[in-house]
Amino acid sequence: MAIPTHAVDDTCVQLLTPEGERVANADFPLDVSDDELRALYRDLVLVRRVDAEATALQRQGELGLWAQVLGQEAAQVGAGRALVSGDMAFPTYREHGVAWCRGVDPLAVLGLFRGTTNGGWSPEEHGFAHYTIVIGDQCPQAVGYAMGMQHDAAENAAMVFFGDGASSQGDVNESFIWASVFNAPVVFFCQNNQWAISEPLERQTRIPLFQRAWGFGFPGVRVDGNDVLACLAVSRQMLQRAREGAGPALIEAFTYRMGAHTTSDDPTRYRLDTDVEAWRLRDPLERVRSFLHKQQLVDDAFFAELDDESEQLALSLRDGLRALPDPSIDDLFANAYAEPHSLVERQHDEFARYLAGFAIENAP
Amino acid sequence: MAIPTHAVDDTCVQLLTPEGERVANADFPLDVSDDELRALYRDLVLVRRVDAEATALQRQGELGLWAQVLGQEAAQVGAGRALVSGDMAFPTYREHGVAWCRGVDPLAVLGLFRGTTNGGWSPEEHGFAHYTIVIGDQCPQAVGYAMGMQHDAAENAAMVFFGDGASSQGDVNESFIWASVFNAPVVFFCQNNQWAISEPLERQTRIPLFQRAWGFGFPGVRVDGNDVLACLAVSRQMLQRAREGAGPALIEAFTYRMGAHTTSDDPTRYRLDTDVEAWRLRDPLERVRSFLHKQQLVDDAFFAELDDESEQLALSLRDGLRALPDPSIDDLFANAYAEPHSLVERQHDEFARYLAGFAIENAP
Amino acid sequence: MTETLTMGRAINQGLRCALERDPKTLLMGEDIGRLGGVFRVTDGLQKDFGEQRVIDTPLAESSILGAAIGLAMRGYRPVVEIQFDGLVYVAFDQIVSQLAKMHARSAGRVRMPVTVRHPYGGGIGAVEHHSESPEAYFAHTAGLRVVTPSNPVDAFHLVQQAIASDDPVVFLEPKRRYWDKAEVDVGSAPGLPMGSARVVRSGTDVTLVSYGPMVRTCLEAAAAAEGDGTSIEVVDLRSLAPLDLKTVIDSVRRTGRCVVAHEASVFLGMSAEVAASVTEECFYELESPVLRVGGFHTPYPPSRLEHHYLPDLDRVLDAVDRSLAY
Amino acid sequence: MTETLTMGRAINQGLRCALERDPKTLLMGEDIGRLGGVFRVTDGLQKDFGEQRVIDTPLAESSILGAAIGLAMRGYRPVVEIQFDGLVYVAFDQIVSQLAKMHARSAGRVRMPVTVRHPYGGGIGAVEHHSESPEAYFAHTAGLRVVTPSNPVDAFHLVQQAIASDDPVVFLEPKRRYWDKAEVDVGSAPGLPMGSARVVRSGTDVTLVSYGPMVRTCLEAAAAAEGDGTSIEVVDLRSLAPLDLKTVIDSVRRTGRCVVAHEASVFLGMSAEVAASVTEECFYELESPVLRVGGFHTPYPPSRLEHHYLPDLDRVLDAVDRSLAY
Ligand SMILES: Cc1ncc(C[n+]2csc(CCOP(=O)(O)OP(=O)(O)O)c2C)c(N)n1
Ligand SMILES: Cc1ncc(C[n+]2csc(CCOP(=O)(O)OP(=O)(O)O)c2C)c(N)n1
Ligand SMILES: [Mg+2]
Ligand SMILES: [Mg+2]
Repeated sequence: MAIPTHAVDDTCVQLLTPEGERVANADFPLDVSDDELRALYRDLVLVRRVDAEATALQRQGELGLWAQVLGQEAAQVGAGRALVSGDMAFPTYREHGVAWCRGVDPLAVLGLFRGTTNGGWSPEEHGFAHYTIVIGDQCPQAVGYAMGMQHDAAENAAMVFFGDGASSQGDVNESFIWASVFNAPVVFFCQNNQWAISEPLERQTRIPLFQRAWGFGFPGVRVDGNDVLACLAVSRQMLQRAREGAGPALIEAFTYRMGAHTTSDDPTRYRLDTDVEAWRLRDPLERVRSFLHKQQLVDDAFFAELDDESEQLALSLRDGLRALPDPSIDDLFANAYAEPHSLVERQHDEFARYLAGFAIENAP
Repeated sequence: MAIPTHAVDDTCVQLLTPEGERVANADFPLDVSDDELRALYRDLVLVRRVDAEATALQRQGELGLWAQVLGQEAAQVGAGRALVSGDMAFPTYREHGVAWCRGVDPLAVLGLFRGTTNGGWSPEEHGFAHYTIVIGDQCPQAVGYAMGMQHDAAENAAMVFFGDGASSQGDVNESFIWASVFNAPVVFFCQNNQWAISEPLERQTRIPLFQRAWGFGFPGVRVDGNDVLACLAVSRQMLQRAREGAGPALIEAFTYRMGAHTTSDDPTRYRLDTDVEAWRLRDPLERVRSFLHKQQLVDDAFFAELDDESEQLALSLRDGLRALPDPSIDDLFANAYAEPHSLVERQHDEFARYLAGFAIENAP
Repeated sequence: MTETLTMGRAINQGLRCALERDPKTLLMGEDIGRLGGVFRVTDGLQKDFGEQRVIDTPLAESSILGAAIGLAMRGYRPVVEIQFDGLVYVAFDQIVSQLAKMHARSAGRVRMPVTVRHPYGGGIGAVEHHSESPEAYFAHTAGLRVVTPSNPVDAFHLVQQAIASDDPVVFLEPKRRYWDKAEVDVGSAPGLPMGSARVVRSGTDVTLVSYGPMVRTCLEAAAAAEGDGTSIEVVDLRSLAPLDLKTVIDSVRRTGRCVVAHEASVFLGMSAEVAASVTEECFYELESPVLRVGGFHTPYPPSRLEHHYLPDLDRVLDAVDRSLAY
Repeated sequence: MTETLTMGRAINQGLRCALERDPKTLLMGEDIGRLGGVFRVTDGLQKDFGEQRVIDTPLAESSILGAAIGLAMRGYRPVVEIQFDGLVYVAFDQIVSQLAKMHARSAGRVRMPVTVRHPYGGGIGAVEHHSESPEAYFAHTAGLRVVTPSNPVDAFHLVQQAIASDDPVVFLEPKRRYWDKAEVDVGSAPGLPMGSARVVRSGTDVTLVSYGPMVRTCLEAAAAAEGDGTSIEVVDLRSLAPLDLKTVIDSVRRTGRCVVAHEASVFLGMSAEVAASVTEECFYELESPVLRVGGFHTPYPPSRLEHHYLPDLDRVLDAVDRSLAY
């Protein structure tokens, strides 16, 4: 059961080199204003800050777990900023950058990892579904949602996120079929960070992942996942295509998970530091920073202000997190069903009586 | 949710035209002796006869159901005769032709549809797994079995059968991934008979099915499924490739389900008689017959003998079927587990006592 | 507006009413369109409501559920058909991990008005995987509701109530009763809320609890027992989750004895729950332990053996006798 | 050869013994190789037995089971790991429709010596889907065996017995007890067959039945109750399917009372089956109905609420008190 080795084809759409040089791509032109460029950089910085802060808070015991987005900020901000109002994103558990772009309060995301909630925001309000932890389950849901958009004749699209590991799940592949057969307005956004916990990409595929789409009859594109401009350009185009009725597409954002899988993981068991180092040179923030600098689109004040904003954000997260109320047992009973449920009501009553019993016992 | 129409690409490997002309194909040469040709024709005729007889027996109430193979004999005999000793086939519920080639007693197959058994033969003895009714479940099993062959360093391959409809199942697509990643010696044999009960091919894919393999990194080939020589040639080559360690392949046998889905189905509700008529002109038996004839490889005696053999077979099926013993309740209890099971034993005892109670009640 | 309808037709009529009532109601499944479903339960609906509302799907049950969940998030009210009981396991993850948990996960923000219909149970001489009784899996799953009719009238109303519910409902159709007939007033309002059981025959000696396909068997058993002077009260649960315990308990308090019958394996079958909760509530009223009649703990047998596997009138009466003999 | 082992290590040692004993034994799962599993239960095994016998698989649970079935047909003895309880539903169809039914289908010709291991239960502050208790689904499924250890010694032996069994066995690992320690004699033979329960503490007033993670809680409850003069006998089921009813019943006959505790929803949970069968067998000996303590019929809550969801010592004792008060 030896695994055949294969050369990874890493040609991919790039609009900004790791050195911060803008390159043109005839297939994926991108019109972006200076303001937008600065805004993208701000997103990247703040998303990274949220991530770093959450990681620290986990170490301090304030979160049960944290799934770092470190290294994948460009992929997520590029995709997230390509979505427009009325679009719907379906995330995994690592889409903190997309959540940010969709206006979800980072605290709501942190609440998931603190254990105060399993949801925490309104999918409808933000165009951002709940985090999905069972790998791949969100994909057929996104297709269903997109079928609904089609049915409503809405000019919108759904975008569904998943990882390289997830590409092996039956549900993910079924969703390719449905999207294709129903020509649903859905864009599949695969962040190939080259690891599924401890398993390398080769354990999930022997050809580049974007080529998976070829087997299902829709376009697949690989994009430099550490290049926010390329991710934005490709996502915009594929989303627009979908909104206009041209059907699904698969985007593979080729990137790298700089952090551990989660704070519970120990990547030293399975990967080399030198790999991580090599990818550090392709950092998604650095290249934008250096581009903005070289193009003189920013000055020191910009960075100083952003630093400030970032500090404020971190502070508000720390404070906000500790202030997050614990969920109540009443909510648990109340939310199991939308309509009255005799068994749950009985259990609720009994448990309330049981708790009240303690109160009486402990009464002076 | 309109479905985009698309032109079906029906170029495919053909070695014998519907008119019975032998054509060459540089990629898939076939060396086949006159004896083999006659044997293949015999297989086709007898498989068809089993199928016809079973259909008749179902109408007479002797079978609960029958899934006709009519029209798909060439695909199955071509594939079935490409398998060698030590290979393992994983069928669906319609592989009566493959069963035939693997030496499974047709009565054992009929027993499944009569309800005397859910199995009925030894997979190991015949290199032919049990019929699988839950669509697609056999595919990961075939890959697992092939991984076992690899592990044993056996120079054999597994071949797994499934339909066009099945190609939409998660498990089937997962099995493509596993086969590819582990380079397992397994050949996927998809009989695209263009219908999944009432659903046309377009409901499962918008591109030709053999191209699915492209998305998973192994070869896909379409073959004329009504051409036994082409099916044999392509299957042989792909199986040999797999046995030699070159990994999986997908064969799409493009064919047509001439009968109903099963005897419970009413195809007049969803398809046109004219379609069926068009396909009758591409009958898998006729072209071999006409080829054998033209090439003077057979004489009238050959056909007469085959008719006789066919009659005998039908007769033995009819008699054998009625003589098939019903399963016993003791077997039911005995076979639930391989090792003693206290609950099953208790239930068995209780039920035996219960039945004995009737005997006593009814005693004179 | 009374019509004589088989259970299959009654469900068909119920689906039709639901489609007429709410444009957000959609049907999805395999072969439900032109073919009208393998049991013809959706016969004619695609013709009348179009391919946009009665959707033949790819052959992939997990995605049927997944897509239904997405459509529900989008404001639709999907009714999905799984072709047979033994094929629903392919979709189990989407049902248990997603459909059942979404409302709680979202703290009530996202509703899942999805109905999952499928035939279940044995007795029609089918091949493997086509005679399963998976109801306990669903009933044990918090977040789901599970209902099953035993007759055309209930079938007509219950399916509409299931669709109207803002919770996910597994609607189990007792396939060997698809051809049972009854007078159905298709203009009438449902007689009972979705979650309630019904005493379908009054009696005084023992309470016989059942649901779905076994209700008719139990009624036949009760009729036969009457000749022997035994008066059996038959309760049709109708809702398996939640259970209408009150109706069952009221009956057991009157009779002092209880037998529960179903096709599924008794080990952790619905009868285990009924027995456990009835005993807890009626400990002092019970003259004998709650007895259970059901499938053996073996995979469903080949069909030539199913008459032995399925509890029949005699096995039900044997349990009644044992209950009375205590 | 006695070593102090955590339950996680004890299972690791058990797996190691099984790999040493039989070259046909294979391990498969996600992250079980280099990483040694997310709980390190397979730590070091790939290093010592190679990538051919300890196989990291693609991220696809249904195929993990499917491949294991194929390997079993080929004569292997696969032990598969599903990373967490809430992820096993993806593989439910292969487990229920194939793994459980193959032996019966083939009339005994094909054996399925497959062990499905996974952690289960709550209490570790995990995210959604990582605290589920799916045992009732498996226990209800004819064709499967289900076992679960409550301590390192049983864990060490039971996992080997599960692997040695020619039937498919679901081996459930109580994850919040992975770090519990005990002296394990890794050279010893198992004290009990796989299918048997054990009285883990003797008592006279009430029988407290549990399994897996809740056994320790029950032992703590029994210790606490002793102070109040209540003598609780604690039975560790160890095997959930089949149940060792005899051990439970013998105990209940002695005490006359029975409480069953587990984490899963009580509605159709294991306690329903224990209650139903114990009542049937001990109808005249029971002084009070069998009482059940367990999870509520809600999806598992966010972890900051799990201390309320999980039955703790107080809730167990409350049930014991109610049982005694009858
Ligand atoms: C169905 C399922 N199987 C296994 C897991 C456990 N698990 C969580 S994340 C993960 C790896 C996912 O890898 P990938 O899809 O590449 O996403 P990434 O974590 O790299 O972003 C695994 C195996 C799960 N959550 N769901
Ligand atoms: C998982 C599953 N879903 C649905 C079915 C019901 N069913 C039986 S055969 C069939 C169509 C299969 O079509 P295809 O794979 O093309 O094979 P064919 O019958 O045409 O040979 C369906 C939907 C099933 N057996 N299993
Ligand atoms: Mg990854
Ligand atoms: Mg077909």
